[in-house]
Amino acid sequence: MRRVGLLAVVLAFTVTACGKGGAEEEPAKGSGEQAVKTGPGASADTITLGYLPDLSGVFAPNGKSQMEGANLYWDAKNKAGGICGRQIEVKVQDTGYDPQKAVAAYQQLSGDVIGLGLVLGSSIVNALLPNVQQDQMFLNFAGWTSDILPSENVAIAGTTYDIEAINAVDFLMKEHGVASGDTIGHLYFEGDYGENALKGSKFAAEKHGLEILEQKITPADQDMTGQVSAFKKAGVKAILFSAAPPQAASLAGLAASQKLDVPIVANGPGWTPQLLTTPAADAMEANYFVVSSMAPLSVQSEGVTKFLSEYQAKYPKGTPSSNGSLYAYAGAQIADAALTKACENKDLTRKGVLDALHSLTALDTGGTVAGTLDFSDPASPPGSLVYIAKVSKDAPGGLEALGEPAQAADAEGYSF
Amino acid sequence: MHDLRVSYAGAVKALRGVSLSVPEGSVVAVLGNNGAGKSTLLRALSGTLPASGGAITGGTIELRGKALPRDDAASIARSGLVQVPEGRRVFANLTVEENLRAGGLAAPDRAKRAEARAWVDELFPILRERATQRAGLLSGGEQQMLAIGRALMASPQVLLLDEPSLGLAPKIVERVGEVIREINARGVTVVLVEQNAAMALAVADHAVVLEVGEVALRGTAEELAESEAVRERYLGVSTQAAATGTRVESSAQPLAVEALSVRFGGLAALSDVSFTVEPGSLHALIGPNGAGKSTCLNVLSGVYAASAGSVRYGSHELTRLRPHRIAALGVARTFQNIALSPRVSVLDNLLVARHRLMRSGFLADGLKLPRARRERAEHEARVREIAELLGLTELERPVGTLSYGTRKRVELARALCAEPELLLLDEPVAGMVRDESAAMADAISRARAELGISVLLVEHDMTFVMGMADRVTVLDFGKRIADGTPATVQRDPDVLKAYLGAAA
Amino acid sequence: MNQFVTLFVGGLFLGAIYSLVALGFVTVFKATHVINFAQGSVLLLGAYVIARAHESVGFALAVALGVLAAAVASVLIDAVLIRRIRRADLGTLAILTLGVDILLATELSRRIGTDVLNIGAPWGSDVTEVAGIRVATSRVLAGGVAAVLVAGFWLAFKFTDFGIAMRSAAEDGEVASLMGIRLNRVAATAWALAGALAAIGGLFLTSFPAAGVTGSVGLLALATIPAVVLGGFDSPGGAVLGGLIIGVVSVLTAGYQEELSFLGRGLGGVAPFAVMLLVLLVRPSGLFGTREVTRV
Amino acid sequence: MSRWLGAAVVVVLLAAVPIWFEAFWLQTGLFAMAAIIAAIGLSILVGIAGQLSLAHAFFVAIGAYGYAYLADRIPPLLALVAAVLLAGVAGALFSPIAGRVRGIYLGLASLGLVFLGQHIFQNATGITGGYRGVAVPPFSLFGFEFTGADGLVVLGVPYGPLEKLWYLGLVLVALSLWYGHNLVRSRPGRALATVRDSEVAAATNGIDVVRYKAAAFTVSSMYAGLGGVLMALAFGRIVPESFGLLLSIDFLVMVVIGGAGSVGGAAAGAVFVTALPLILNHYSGSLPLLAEPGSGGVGAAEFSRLLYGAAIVAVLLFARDGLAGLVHRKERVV
Repeated sequence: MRRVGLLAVVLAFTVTACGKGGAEEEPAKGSGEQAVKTGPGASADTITLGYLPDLSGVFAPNGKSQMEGANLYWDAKNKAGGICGRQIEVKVQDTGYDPQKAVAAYQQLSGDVIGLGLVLGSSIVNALLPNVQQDQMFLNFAGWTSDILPSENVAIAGTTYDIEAINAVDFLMKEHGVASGDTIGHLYFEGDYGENALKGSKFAAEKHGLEILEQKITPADQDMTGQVSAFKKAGVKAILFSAAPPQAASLAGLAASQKLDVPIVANGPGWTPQLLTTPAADAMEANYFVVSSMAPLSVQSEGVTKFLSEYQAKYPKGTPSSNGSLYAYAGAQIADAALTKACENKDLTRKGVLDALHSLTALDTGGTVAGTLDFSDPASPPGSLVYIAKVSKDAPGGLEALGEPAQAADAEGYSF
Repeated sequence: MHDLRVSYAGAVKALRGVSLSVPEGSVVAVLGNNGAGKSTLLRALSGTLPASGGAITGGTIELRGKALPRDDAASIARSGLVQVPEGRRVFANLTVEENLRAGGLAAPDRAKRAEARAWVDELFPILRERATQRAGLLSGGEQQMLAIGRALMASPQVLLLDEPSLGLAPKIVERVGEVIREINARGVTVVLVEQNAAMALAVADHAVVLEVGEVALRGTAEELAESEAVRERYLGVSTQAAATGTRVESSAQPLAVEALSVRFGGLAALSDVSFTVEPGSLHALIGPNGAGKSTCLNVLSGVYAASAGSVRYGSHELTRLRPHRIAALGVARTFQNIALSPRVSVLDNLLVARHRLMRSGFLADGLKLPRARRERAEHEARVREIAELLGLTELERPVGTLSYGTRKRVELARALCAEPELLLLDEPVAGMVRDESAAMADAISRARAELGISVLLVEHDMTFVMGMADRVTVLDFGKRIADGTPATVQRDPDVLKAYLGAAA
Repeated sequence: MNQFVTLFVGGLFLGAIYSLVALGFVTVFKATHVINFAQGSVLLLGAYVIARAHESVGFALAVALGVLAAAVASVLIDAVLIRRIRRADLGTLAILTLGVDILLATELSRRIGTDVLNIGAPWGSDVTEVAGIRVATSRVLAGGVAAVLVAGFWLAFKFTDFGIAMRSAAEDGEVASLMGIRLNRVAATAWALAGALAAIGGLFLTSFPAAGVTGSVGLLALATIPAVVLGGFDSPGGAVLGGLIIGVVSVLTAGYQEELSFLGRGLGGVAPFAVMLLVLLVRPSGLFGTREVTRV
Repeated sequence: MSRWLGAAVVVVLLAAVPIWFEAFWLQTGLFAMAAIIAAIGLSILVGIAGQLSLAHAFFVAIGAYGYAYLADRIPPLLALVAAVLLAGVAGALFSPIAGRVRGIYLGLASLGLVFLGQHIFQNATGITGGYRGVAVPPFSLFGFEFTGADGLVVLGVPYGPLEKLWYLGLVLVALSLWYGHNLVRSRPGRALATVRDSEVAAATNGIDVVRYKAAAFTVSSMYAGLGGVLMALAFGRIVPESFGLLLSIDFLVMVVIGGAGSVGGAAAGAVFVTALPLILNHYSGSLPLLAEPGSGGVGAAEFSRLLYGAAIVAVLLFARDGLAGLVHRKERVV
């Protein structure tokens, strides 16, 4: 009985300590020009954004550099006065790339934030989506799969993996002599990323009479011996790659060692500057290309230059990466634009921000993301242009853009 | 060694103040029944007690005036006190040569090792011949030679031998005796732990008899060999045959064992054994260690498969049934080493035996349906009755916290709770003090009278058996050497020889 | 046909590396009856030390340091933790090593962070041509080193005093201690060897054609579990054979993914476990494992 | 009397949780409840019946996917029952291996099941949705929907899916604990314990060892299935990645640090393992030792992982009977 009594006391104490806070919208207060309607996550002097990166799971390395990019942007923004007079507060919860943890982490954030500045992983976004929709939050998705479309709530910086893959095939046909009747290998991860890219490559292949030789792998596969051998046997003219850097190094190195001298075109996540320190660096410099709507760091655009200088000032020892820190940086630009617009509309509620986001039709990120972004149609990705870059040891970030961002004609006819 | 006290897991007192001094260069025999504490004594000497959950709780052990460490078997061996373990325990997957090398690892130096090696070759020429064979392929006798040879490789000052005659043919036993004398002749002190009193007394200078952890008798070998007390202990001679139990009214069926043989690999554990347990009788199966008694019991309860022969209980052929089917016929058994669930209460352990009599399953029991509760109440009442019959109280305590003697009684109670027609008892009084074993005998007799069951009793302790059996079958080396009433068996020359050796 | 031979040979070389790691598992199990789940993080530790040290002290010395670090870590697990509850059941000991694995792996992946550390092998991405088949030099070396180590192990087990002590202890620890064999020393040696083998396995698993040392390299040791089970937990020969089988199976299923696509794609990681289950159905203690005997 | 009063207080307090606690706590609580149910099942298998299994995550997945698939087609309550039965059948199908393979071989063989399961869930896209996963239809009971659609408000708190599921979870946990407790001290429970301690003794007491081993797997899998259903409902959407090796290991850790064979211990272990990382994350801001996420140093996630590892080691070294042993200081058993 004493134990029960104790338990009751403890419980009662906890209960009073964290009574269920209401989450009602506050009516516009003040008067005149200052009257901005606010809701959860926005007050008179702060706006709170939630971040759900993976800081302890398989994509923890990515998660860390993403948080670097986000912090970089918001610190600078806050120093410059914030958004409509409000400072931006970033609340981070780790998901460990585990949907269960992500759901709990979301529940923890959801009362306090106006929207989600970044969420990594489509299985996680899928798990969160019912709640996010109910809460009418916007969500900036780190991961470029079209599976997530159409969703009113999700914003993607740039275009999707399938469009990237279509562009990759187009590039191979135009620049590397791949022709109708040829076989292309596609090495891809099990899961959203790889299978979305595969959807694009299959579409393009069908259109141009190409054969696709599929090789599905998991992140645990580190040795591509079997896959390369299958490619070689099939006599592939090029390889599409939708996996992670360790597999890229193995693939490129083995292809070179097996005298499979064909171009390899990777989606954005298939690159990290670290690859240049691996034994496969030479092979990659010869044959490795990256297709992505995120700008290679060698692009001299205004946005990228700004990012790089800020980055070097803040993290002198860090290595910026385009799909890590730059991506989160670009995501923050989008959130910034939506929030600013919402503030102009005098509606800093979650719904107001979401509406503001959809009213952005030509957002210019200063070149961090290819082209301008149009968020008006939830059924298609906001961007359609991609950079095609080549591995180069001398370029910053190891990638050198081949020309201006462009779009393959095929992508027009593609349905998501 | 002085006033040595050892207990296992704080509960079982295996040695209660044993003092023994072994003069340098002598052969000292330690005799005693199963559970008398002989092995514990050796474990204490060789430092292997902790491995079996025991601990020295008092007393001292000294070798040439220096105290031995208590739990470091390896350094004890290296200091010259080397043991040949019971049951030979050669490294079966290593070759003979490698076994000898393993023994030599404890030798003080290379020269000693070479010297020892030469001696072993001289003592056991057979090992030389079979040097490259796997030790597991040797015969029992050769394995014993190897085990002794392996220990000699360490150039011991004191050699401890644990039951070297166990399960060996008389001729080989004689050879082992000779070997011990030869070893002793080279100045090695020998401590010989034996159940085979005949063999032990033949080679030893001095001897002690242990009984339930205490020294019961001591003296020179000659004195003890002549002693009536020793004879009584080993043959139960002085107990009057008049005590023989009477047959009880029984619903049991006869158990007929015919030409039963069991082979393990190449080894014949039982060959061509036949006997019949009449309904309502108490039939004892006796014989020295390694005679095949437990093997026989294991075949009867379906644990081992027979190689040939048949076992019929009434009209059922048991050799083809799985154990739980045999149990369903009303055959219950106990285990020599106690096979209770230590973390489970006495009551629940006893209720296990009601398994075949109860019906409720995962659904009824898990949901506590009235039917299951009623059933449980009925059976629990019956279990409590039986527990009371055996004087068991504290039914809620986990079995693992009880004393050894009580656990043995729980084991018997569990078998009785199965409401058997035929009860198989595997050494029910091994390791018990006299009072305890008398209480056990009493419990068995009463249970038999009240429940009307046949009992097949496997036992070592002659005194115990002679007092209560209707009929006795004696096994030696897997063969039946005698069968009859206790009185006839006691006077059978083959039996005398098996227990006391040719000398008796 | 040519593809088959290429795959088969590639699989054998990969399998040779698995064999080394599996041999470590078996050595520890034989000597101390512990399923050492920490083998993965010890492997990572070895690879990590090599990768971090090679630039300052040179490759050869870095390898020595890595092997030493892994061996020491492994011995410490035994001496500091396992020894205290030596007589606990298999499951408890296995979970204990799992706890250690979580600790070590978490700290190491934190240190490695986003990096893909180059192991710094001097042979880089060189390729050797063997009978018309082109194989990464590092794999050929791995095969050679594995062969030498396995042979060395076999010889040491068979002929040295240490080997005899080890095998005696594995067969009957109590009797071995009665023969003056110091069990704690045997155990420590076994753990040290397992650690060293893991580090060497780690070296080859992270050099070309793999990219380098990442935080998740420790998971590669998981791939050797089917190898160990397949071969039989207490059989060093079984571990070596099991490693080779698993290497060949995983490379073949990857190479013939197109032909096997009716089984679903991405079989490479699952196939070893499927093979393991099939083997266990036929031989419940693996190919060469000792059967557990029920005693009464 | 006082026991009943105490129980009543606990029931009232537990029932009041959704009124006072925020969604995070409800979500964490639901995950813990799902883990408790599944862990009880594993405790019966590992602790009571002595069969080591690393396949638990697989059976949890069968329950979760089974419910998600069936609830679209039949009433959710039936789907729940059917999913539990389905998991039981899966457990029974594994019993040929369970019957043949022993000890650590069984543990590692069952590990294979997790990998095979992952492969199947990724590839059987028609039923599982592959990597995309499937949405889990909300639970409903005789027309009462466990969603926020009906706008139910209790004491000023809007009752959405989490609040309603909380009660479903409480009922299921209570039933599971009750059944588990009954089972341990029942005829089948005693039979399983005897099989664990000595198969030979079990057989000679009339227990069909093979059948009971299979039964242990079946019952344990049904628990796993029920845990899986609750987990699926708490998630709203399930993906194959949730049911991997790590989950299986987590379950085994729950059982071992809870104290093998103790139903209550398994529940405590489940709460510890499930809630520790979530709660540490929750308070990471207020723990001074921890670095901000993304700033380098030991973050909350790493810290909770380290704590998890250290807890395993500490419990096994210093509290061999697990958490259950700390509560009931029993006489040490041989």
